[in-house]
Amino acid sequence: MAVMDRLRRVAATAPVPVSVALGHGADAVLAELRADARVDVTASPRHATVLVVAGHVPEAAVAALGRVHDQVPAPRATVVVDGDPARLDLPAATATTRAALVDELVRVHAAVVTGQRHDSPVGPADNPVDWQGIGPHGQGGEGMMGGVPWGRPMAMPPTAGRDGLALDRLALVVGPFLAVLPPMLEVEVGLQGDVLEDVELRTVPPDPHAPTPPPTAVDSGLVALAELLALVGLGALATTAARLARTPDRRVEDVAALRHRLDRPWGLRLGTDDLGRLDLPGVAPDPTDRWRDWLASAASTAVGDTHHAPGPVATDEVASQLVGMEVGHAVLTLVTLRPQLAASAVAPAVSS
Amino acid sequence: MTGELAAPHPVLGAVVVLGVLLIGAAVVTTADAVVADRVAGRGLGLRTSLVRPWRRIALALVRPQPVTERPDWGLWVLAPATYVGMAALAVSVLPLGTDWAVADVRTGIVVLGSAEVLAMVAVFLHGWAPNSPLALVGAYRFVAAGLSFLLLSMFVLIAAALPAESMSLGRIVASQQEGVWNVLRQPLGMPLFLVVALSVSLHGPLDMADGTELATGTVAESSGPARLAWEFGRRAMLTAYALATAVVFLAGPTGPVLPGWVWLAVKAIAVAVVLVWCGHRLGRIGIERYVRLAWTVLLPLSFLHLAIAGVAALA
Amino acid sequence: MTGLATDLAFWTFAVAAAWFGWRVFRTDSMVRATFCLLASFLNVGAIMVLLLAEYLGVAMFFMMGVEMVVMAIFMVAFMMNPAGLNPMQMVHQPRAAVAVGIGAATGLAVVAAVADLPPAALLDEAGTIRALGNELMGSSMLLMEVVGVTLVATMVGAVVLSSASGRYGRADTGSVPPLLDPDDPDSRPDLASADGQDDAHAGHGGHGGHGGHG
Amino acid sequence: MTIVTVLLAAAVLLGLGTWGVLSQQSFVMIMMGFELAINGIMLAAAGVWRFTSGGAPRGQVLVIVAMLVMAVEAAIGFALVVAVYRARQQDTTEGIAELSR
Repeated sequence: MAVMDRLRRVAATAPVPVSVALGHGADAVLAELRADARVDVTASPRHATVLVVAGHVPEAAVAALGRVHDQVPAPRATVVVDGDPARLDLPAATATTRAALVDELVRVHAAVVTGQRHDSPVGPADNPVDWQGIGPHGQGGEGMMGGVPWGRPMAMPPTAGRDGLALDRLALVVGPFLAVLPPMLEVEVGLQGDVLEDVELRTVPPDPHAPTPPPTAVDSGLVALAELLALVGLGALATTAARLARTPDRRVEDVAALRHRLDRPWGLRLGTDDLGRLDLPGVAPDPTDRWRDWLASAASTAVGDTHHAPGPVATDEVASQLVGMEVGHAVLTLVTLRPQLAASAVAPAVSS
Repeated sequence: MTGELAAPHPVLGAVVVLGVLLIGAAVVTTADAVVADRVAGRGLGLRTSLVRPWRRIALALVRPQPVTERPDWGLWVLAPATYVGMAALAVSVLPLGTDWAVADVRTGIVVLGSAEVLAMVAVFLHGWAPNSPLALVGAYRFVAAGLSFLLLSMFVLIAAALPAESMSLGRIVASQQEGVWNVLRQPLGMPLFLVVALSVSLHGPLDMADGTELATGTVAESSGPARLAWEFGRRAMLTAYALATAVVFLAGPTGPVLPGWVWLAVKAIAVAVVLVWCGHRLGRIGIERYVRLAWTVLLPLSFLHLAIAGVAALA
Repeated sequence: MTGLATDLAFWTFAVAAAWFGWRVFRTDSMVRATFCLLASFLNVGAIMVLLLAEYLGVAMFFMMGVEMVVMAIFMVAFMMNPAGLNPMQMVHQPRAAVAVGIGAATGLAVVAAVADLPPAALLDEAGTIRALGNELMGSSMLLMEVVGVTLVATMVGAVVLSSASGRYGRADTGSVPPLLDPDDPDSRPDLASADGQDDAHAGHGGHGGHGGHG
Repeated sequence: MTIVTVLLAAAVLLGLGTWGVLSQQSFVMIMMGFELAINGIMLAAAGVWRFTSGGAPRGQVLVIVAMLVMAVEAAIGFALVVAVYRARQQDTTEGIAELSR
């Protein structure tokens, strides 16, 4: 198998595809990873070799973290940034610091690819939900309905009032670690094809007495912008935004140059102009205005003005406005609320 | 059964088509990496930009394919194969040199349209097979997009066939050699066809099925060689449609001094680079806006385009 | 193509068309059933190309591809077992159906075998498409006009049949009747809630768990 | 490939379609049976055109009309299924068998 060995050696030098599981206050790590050319941040854990856990992960989210861990195809490895792997039930994970993160990732990736490292799954190896053999056909449910293997619901016809043109309602719970969503956000939706029928949003609050994250020079608005750019398929420009976000003394000209590239009808606005307006207190109704605000605030901090952190939003009000949106639109809308949702996760807003 | 252009032996023809797709995919991948690194302003240097995609391919080859819960394995394997096959079908009817095509069939543009339709089937199956919600959403989405851009593509191709008085792509090239290139004779055609090219090959900003906001949609559950096969299919499809654009609108292998296939390659690469560059500078358009735009703006434009071409052909 | 190669190709396509046609009714997955039917159509299209009815064969790929994709979406919408994950029994009178099917096939096959069809080979093998075009736009023009009108009537009929009654929706999204008094937001006529759509989703809250992308 | 073999293949497809139409309960599956039968008819028409017409294009026009029938059948069929479904919440023939009001 000399060919495979050779391939493995080349593969070990590839940019490290990492899946990022973000806890609270992990913007600095995310910006670091997006900005570094040695790392590819993936949108699906299936595409990664290494899982990076960053920020404060509350106790309530540890089980979900385990599921994401097992979705990274084996052989895999996990790197925990500034945290304790044992507390996260990931005993095999490597602990490291933010400064040493990327070097560590390159090392761990090479070890995984060359077969020297393989973290075993933390979840049950077999289907944890007992469904096989139950029901008239052994399909796990009543009538023609099947069971819920792995706890994942199947598409269900409504009990009454079914319209021939309606697809079966598909219930879906994602988060709190879905890479394309703001961190620590859990979304429960009923899908009608690709349109949201009903939405429930939950943030996972930090544990009491959780350590306060150290202040960083990273601009969370620009990190959010990088995420938004990655989601509309502008990964290269996302790198630029992330690099700008982690630069300690940003020059206002750089921010203006980035804005010049994005704020045109055929730039980022092609993706955000039509997302649908929101009616929320303290939030710009127009989706494009929201990322313009991030750039404006980055520009003002660059010239030394003080930066006003955005206030929290009421998640149930956001949820009610997402109903009827297409899935992709809803995801992009949530990402345009990233700073507000991060604030809500720490200190939830009371709905008016 | 075939038109006027010479055809190589079928085995040689298959080798040629496969070679064109492989080289094309390599060119698209390279262009993509170079453009991405330039747009990102990483200052990596050209050499690093050129090497990185090959390392990613090596990585994909050594990674495993995860097992989802009760997938439709048959369709999951069939989908990328069909998608690549349709790219091959499209390439095989295009004239690749001044006097030869792998299969210059008389129904060339209908074959091109059929390849598009069956590519839509392949994308739907690729989203359906893994039995995973986000992949399925990508599949549904692509059907909505596909039904919108298929008509567009047919009208544009029929308009190109009118001055040639033939559905054969060889004749379409010949009609441009005698007259004006279609890009000038039918100015609306090429922009509309580029929309189709981006849509059917799942490239940004019209990448409807594999969008990042769906955690990469139909490819979200694939890893390793399966994912590599799908990504190869996308680039092969972009190659096929860049070649088709060059043939239908830029007179394909026509050009002075150099051999025909060189001219075709130059034109197709130029088209591919423009498409790749668009993907890195334009944000992905939302599906609802895309469908609205396709039915209310682009489709009427293509009607108009066809009507003008028809009147011009009669005149 | 030589005669042998054509024969071989014909038999391959014919057997494949029949096999996929049989699979349509033997699979539990709606999507598989639909695309088996598509595969059957594609094989018949390929036979048509062999028969030198190239335009029809290739048009078959094109039209049936679109039709089957739409059909697949409908299948998923209508069938209770969308993914075909569970065993189903969805046939009735199976024996009689098999008998009638075999009877029909045998009868037609016998007719085909014994009928004395006068052979008359194609006069102009290269000109079939041009001849078809001239026919469609010439002496069969009236027929094509009828086809066009029929299709328009079909579109109208299908929309009328499938849209929910009423001028303002429910068809089935949030279209609402206009305000009786443009200045008074309370003057909207009250549409009786037509069915139990609103409480249709009760009872699904219990399916907790986390999606494939926890 | 002769007229007899083509018609034989067409007969098999038509038989399969008939079997599907008669044996399936679901409207959508019944429509698929019809489509399979029409598939056989188109094949037969193309074969007869090829081997016995001497190239008269009328034979091909018949196939185009068959395609039209198929499109109309699919569109109206689905519309009927939607209408019945909305009224009865049924998508199988058994479901509406006893309902005649």
